[in-house]
Amino acid sequence: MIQAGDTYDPLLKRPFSIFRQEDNTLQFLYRIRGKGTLCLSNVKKGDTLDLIGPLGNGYPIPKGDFVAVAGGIGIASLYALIEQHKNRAHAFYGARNKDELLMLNEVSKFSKKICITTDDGSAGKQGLITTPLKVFLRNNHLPVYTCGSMPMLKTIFNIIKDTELKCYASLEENMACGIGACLGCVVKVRSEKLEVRSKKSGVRSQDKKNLTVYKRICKEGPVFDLKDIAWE
Amino acid sequence: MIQAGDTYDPLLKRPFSIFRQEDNTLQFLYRIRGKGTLCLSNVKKGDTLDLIGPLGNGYPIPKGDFVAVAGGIGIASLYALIEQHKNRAHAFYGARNKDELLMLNEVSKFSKKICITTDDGSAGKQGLITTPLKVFLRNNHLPVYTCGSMPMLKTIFNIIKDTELKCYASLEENMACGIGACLGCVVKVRSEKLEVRSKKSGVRSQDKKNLTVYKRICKEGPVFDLKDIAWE
Amino acid sequence: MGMKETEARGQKAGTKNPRLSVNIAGLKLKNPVMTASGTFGYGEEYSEFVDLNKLGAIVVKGLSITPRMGNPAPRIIETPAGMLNAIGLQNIGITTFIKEKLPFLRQFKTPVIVNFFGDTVNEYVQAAEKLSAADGVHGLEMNISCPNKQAGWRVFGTDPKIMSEVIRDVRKATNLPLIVKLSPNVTDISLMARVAEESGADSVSLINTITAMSVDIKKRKPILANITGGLSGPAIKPVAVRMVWEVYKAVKIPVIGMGGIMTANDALEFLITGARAVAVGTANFVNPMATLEIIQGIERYLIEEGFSDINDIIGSLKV
Amino acid sequence: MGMKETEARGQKAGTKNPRLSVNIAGLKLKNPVMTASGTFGYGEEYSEFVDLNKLGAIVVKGLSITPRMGNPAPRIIETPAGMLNAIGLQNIGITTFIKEKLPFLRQFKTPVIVNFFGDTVNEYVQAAEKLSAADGVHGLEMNISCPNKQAGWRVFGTDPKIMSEVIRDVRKATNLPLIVKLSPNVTDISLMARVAEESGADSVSLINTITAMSVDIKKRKPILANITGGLSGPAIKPVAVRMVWEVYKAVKIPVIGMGGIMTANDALEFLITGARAVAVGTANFVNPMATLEIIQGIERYLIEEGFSDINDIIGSLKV
Ligand SMILES: Cc1cc2nc3c(=O)[nH]c(=O)nc-3n(C[C@H](O)[C@H](O)[C@H](O)COP(=O)(O)OP(=O)(O)OC[C@H]3O[C@@H](n4cnc5c(N)ncnc54)[C@H](O)[C@@H]3O)c2cc1C
Ligand SMILES: Cc1cc2nc3c(=O)[nH]c(=O)nc-3n(C[C@H](O)[C@H](O)[C@H](O)COP(=O)(O)OP(=O)(O)OC[C@H]3O[C@@H](n4cnc5c(N)ncnc54)[C@H](O)[C@@H]3O)c2cc1C
Ligand SMILES: Cc1cc2nc3c(=O)[nH]c(=O)nc-3n(C[C@H](O)[C@H](O)[C@H](O)COP(=O)(O)O)c2cc1C
Ligand SMILES: Cc1cc2nc3c(=O)[nH]c(=O)nc-3n(C[C@H](O)[C@H](O)[C@H](O)COP(=O)(O)O)c2cc1C
Ligand code: FES
Ligand code: FES
Repeated sequence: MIQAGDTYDPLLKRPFSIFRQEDNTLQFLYRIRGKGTLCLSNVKKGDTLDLIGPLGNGYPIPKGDFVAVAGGIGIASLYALIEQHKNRAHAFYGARNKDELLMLNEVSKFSKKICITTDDGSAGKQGLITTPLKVFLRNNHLPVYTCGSMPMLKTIFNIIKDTELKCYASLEENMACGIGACLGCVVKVRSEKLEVRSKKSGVRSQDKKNLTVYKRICKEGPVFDLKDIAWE
Repeated sequence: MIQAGDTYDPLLKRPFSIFRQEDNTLQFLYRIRGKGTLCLSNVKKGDTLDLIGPLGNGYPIPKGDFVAVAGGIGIASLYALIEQHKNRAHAFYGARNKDELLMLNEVSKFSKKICITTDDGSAGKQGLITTPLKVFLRNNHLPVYTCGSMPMLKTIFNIIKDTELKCYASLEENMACGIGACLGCVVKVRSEKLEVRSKKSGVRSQDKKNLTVYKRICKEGPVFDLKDIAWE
Repeated sequence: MGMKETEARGQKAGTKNPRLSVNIAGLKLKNPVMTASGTFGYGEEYSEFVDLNKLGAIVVKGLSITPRMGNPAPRIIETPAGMLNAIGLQNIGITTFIKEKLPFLRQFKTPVIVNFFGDTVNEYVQAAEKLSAADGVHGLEMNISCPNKQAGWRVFGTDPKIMSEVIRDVRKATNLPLIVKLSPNVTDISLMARVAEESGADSVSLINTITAMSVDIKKRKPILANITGGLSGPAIKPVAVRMVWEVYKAVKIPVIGMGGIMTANDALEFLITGARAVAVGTANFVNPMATLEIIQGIERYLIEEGFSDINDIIGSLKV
Repeated sequence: MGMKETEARGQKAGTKNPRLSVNIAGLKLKNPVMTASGTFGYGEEYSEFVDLNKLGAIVVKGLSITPRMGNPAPRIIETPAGMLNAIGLQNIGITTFIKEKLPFLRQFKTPVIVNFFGDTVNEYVQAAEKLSAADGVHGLEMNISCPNKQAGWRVFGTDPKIMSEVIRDVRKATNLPLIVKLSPNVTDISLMARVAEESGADSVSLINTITAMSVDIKKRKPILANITGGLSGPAIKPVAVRMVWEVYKAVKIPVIGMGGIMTANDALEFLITGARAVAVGTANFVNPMATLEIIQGIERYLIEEGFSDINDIIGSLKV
């Protein structure tokens, strides 16, 4: 979580993935989206930033080859994984257009293979990254690591749901504290454990086969097993 | 009125005197006081500032020699007057300490005479600027131009109130619009005109000898005749 | 957000000149953007910055039968993303307004809505009568966030009963479109809106400022000479949007939304939530051209989102 | 602001170790800075950042007899100088709290105040009883900003009558210091405070969040899944200070002030206005060490201004 401005507007810290660690530096890669990131972009060399971290979990360490699926700025979250496991990532990298394919050279260099799509066709194939991914996963039974928009994650879930494939996704949600205190950043996940407790304590409106519980993305996440998520 | 930040905190524009015009530039001299001026100090070369002005009135043009009494950053308001009327100002310049005596060289250069005081004695005499001013005005019947804190202005008023001396003071008050619309920045002044209207319309709580009315500092000011102000 | 997505939603994409005009209680506004009372003076003050002909309506500073001195300074103080004011209803009085300010406003083809108030029911009625007789006043906005001198200075706009009385009496005194401006300092604003509707209001506007206070910790004194003041600006926008939503669901008369509108996007939040028009207040201080930029921004939004008429988005909130 | 000026005011200048401790309803706090419920988890979450022994009191997230799922996401959204939350009172339930969280908190010598709520009067009473029997709970804070299931979901804390009932019943169920947390969404908060006092509250805390709403203009949907949420943060501070002022004048029991406290100066505004203690909420998110910095800042203020005891500034506002 990084503090973006000096005043109360923007107010809250913003969550960012640690993009890269080099020498004695922590590097972040971010896209200017709203006023928080805009303020961040005005930070000058030598300025001090207020930061807490690292927070939450990370991707499990891949044992062999793996698939890395990045949607846009989602690459910030996957980059370290790809770089640290050279020549083991099958990278699938989709973005709106050519300009939003950040760090493309490095990603290509460190990946075993790379497949690119853009919404406007300005680089790679035109279309969604999930299209070539689907084809690839039919023949390659590798674990999937991903970060991107919810619609993208949902599509990936639909691709893998009836397979044995594992998929670890780094999720996003509006955050306030980043340390599990405010309960602001939740995702609904299936829970078997809750079943027992709910009987006693009377948590309602949950049919037994499909018990769900809210987990905090900042604390129990941001990386979740896609199959644990209680998709609507 | 200058916009200090890009976001809603700080929200309002801040009022500043035009310190100096040179070539094609407008120059402002300001002291960092709260978050507005702090944000302003972070403005980089090449940045754009939102500004409206010039607003309100100015000092009347001095006909001959005059006295200029600056309290601290009040010099920003008086500087142009001193510079444009070289060798005609008897400058009285008081500040908390040496470091807050801004533009001292220039002020000395363009003034006929300069007298300095600081609260801590780090430059000039230790004490208030109104002490030597009082002595000076006893023997020199010149119009006074001043900008500084309300206590300073009040003291000057007390010095001149039973004399024929004129004193033009640039006043300060919290401002929102700067153009006379919000009625936020008022000062109570004596009014004879109001007497007639008030009889008819029933404006209350004013004894007839001492009728007062609120004037807008941004519009009818910021420069007022000290003798017009309805001191409490 | 491309053409494709818009079409998918089934709206006419690419509308070039969307209709912006709205009707408030019989007043036809060329666009839904008005000025908020007390933040735009008597119109004149802003005419250097804004072509007054471009506005939906001009709402002038609150007037009373007799002129008012207002409160001592300091009258304003900035707060985080907001400001407090305690002007104390300083105004030149209705007579002087009609004589000295109205002729200027008559030059423009923009409806003039006069905000007014009184200390007593009788003062409200007198004010409404006098304003209704003046040439160039197109609507009235009753500010009921004032203390009632007769009812022991209880605020007119926080007690349904005394609010109802004063509205009923004013209603009898004027044929002009009557907007009642609601105070946000109440438990149930939808109740107050219903009472206003039943008592004869043609429209309700909201929100007025939220009562608030700042303290100077060095002097250990309130910063405002009046102790408390009214909070306005971006800080209150989410509260205002919520109240517009509650009121929109509760009444049939048109709702005018305000409170922290700085940009077209802010105005659109109110319109989508159910406001048929919006008023821009504190934003005028920050950017004297705010009203015009908001009108342009609303038009741009309609074009981009493929709407041909502003009325299609009013109250379009999906819940 | 030098020594001279301070002496002139007749206070003891240069006090090195001013007394910071205050009494709230029989609870002795080592300093007046507590955490605001729901913003500090169950204490544990912040123990990496804050030495919990340094706090005046720890107020934990609101608990109910049965655990709650809470609302779907999005539950929070930032607004100008503030944030909205609609967590939906998600909590682990009192039983689990006592078993799993209280043992951790018992390690510290800081009083633990438990915020609690219910859907019915009976649930409130049960919660109070159960918490009062637990080892390590030093005070109770009743959150009455919840809808009353029995009274047609009317909010307990906005109706003086139902508020009085629930407080009276809870009062009978506990001997612990009982703080009633007031909702700001009312016409007259001093009335609500008086009702709380008469019904048996030992202290009132205020303000809870102000009901508010934000709209996504692209989707034309409320941003929060719950439609409305509670506004907190610097944006509401001036409203909170005003309400503390009104309540301080109206009741004899101690007032705990909160709403937008980010810095020691903010806390001092509340203390000077009459709050005997303050709670820090949203600030914890912005700066996890906010509480400690506020305690230090208050101490520094007392030294600079020449006060030897915090109680000398409480309610010292000159009006
Ligand atoms: C675990 C995690 C890791 C992340 N890592 C990275 C990273 O490495 N790099 C990166 O660039 N990003 C990352 N993000 C995303 C990043 O946190 C956000 O982009 C950032 O918080 C945006 O802040 P902002 O103030 O610029 O935008 P905001 O103004 O907060 O807006 C953010 C989004 O909310 C929407 N929004 C806000 N207010 C409104 C409104 N009133 N109406 C409609 N929509 C609204 C905006 O449209 C926008 O899409 C990460 C997020 C998470 C949760
Ligand atoms: C006509 C005019 C001309 C001016 N010209 C100049 C100029 O040329 N140069 C210059 O430097 N200044 C000038 N000023 C003063 C300048 O406008 C102010 O210094 C500036 O607005 C301060 O803004 P800020 O945001 O930095 O401070 P703010 O944060 O707005 O604070 C300003 C003052 O208010 C007090 N204050 C604010 N909030 C609180 C609070 N909660 N509790 C207690 N006190 C509070 C502060 O202590 C401070 O003294 C002029 C003022 C006027 C009216
Ligand atoms: C300086 C100032 C003066 C105001 N005067 C009046 C007034 O005379 N009558 C009135 O009904 N509202 C008055 N208001 C309230 C505004 O019309 C508006 O309801 C409120 O400020 C919220 O809108 P905003 O946040 O866009 O400013 C005033 C507001 C401000 C800031
Ligand atoms: C995320 C969040 C959760 C909250 N949960 C509770 C709660 O469970 N019970 C309660 O009484 N107040 C709750 N509050 C209100 C705070 O305790 C506090 O009254 C309010 O946020 C104002 O203070 P602040 O502006 O310092 O945050 C919550 C506030 C926030 C922001
Ligand atoms: S951001 Fe507060 S719990 Fe995750
Ligand atoms: S600042 Fe608005 S009238 Fe002067």
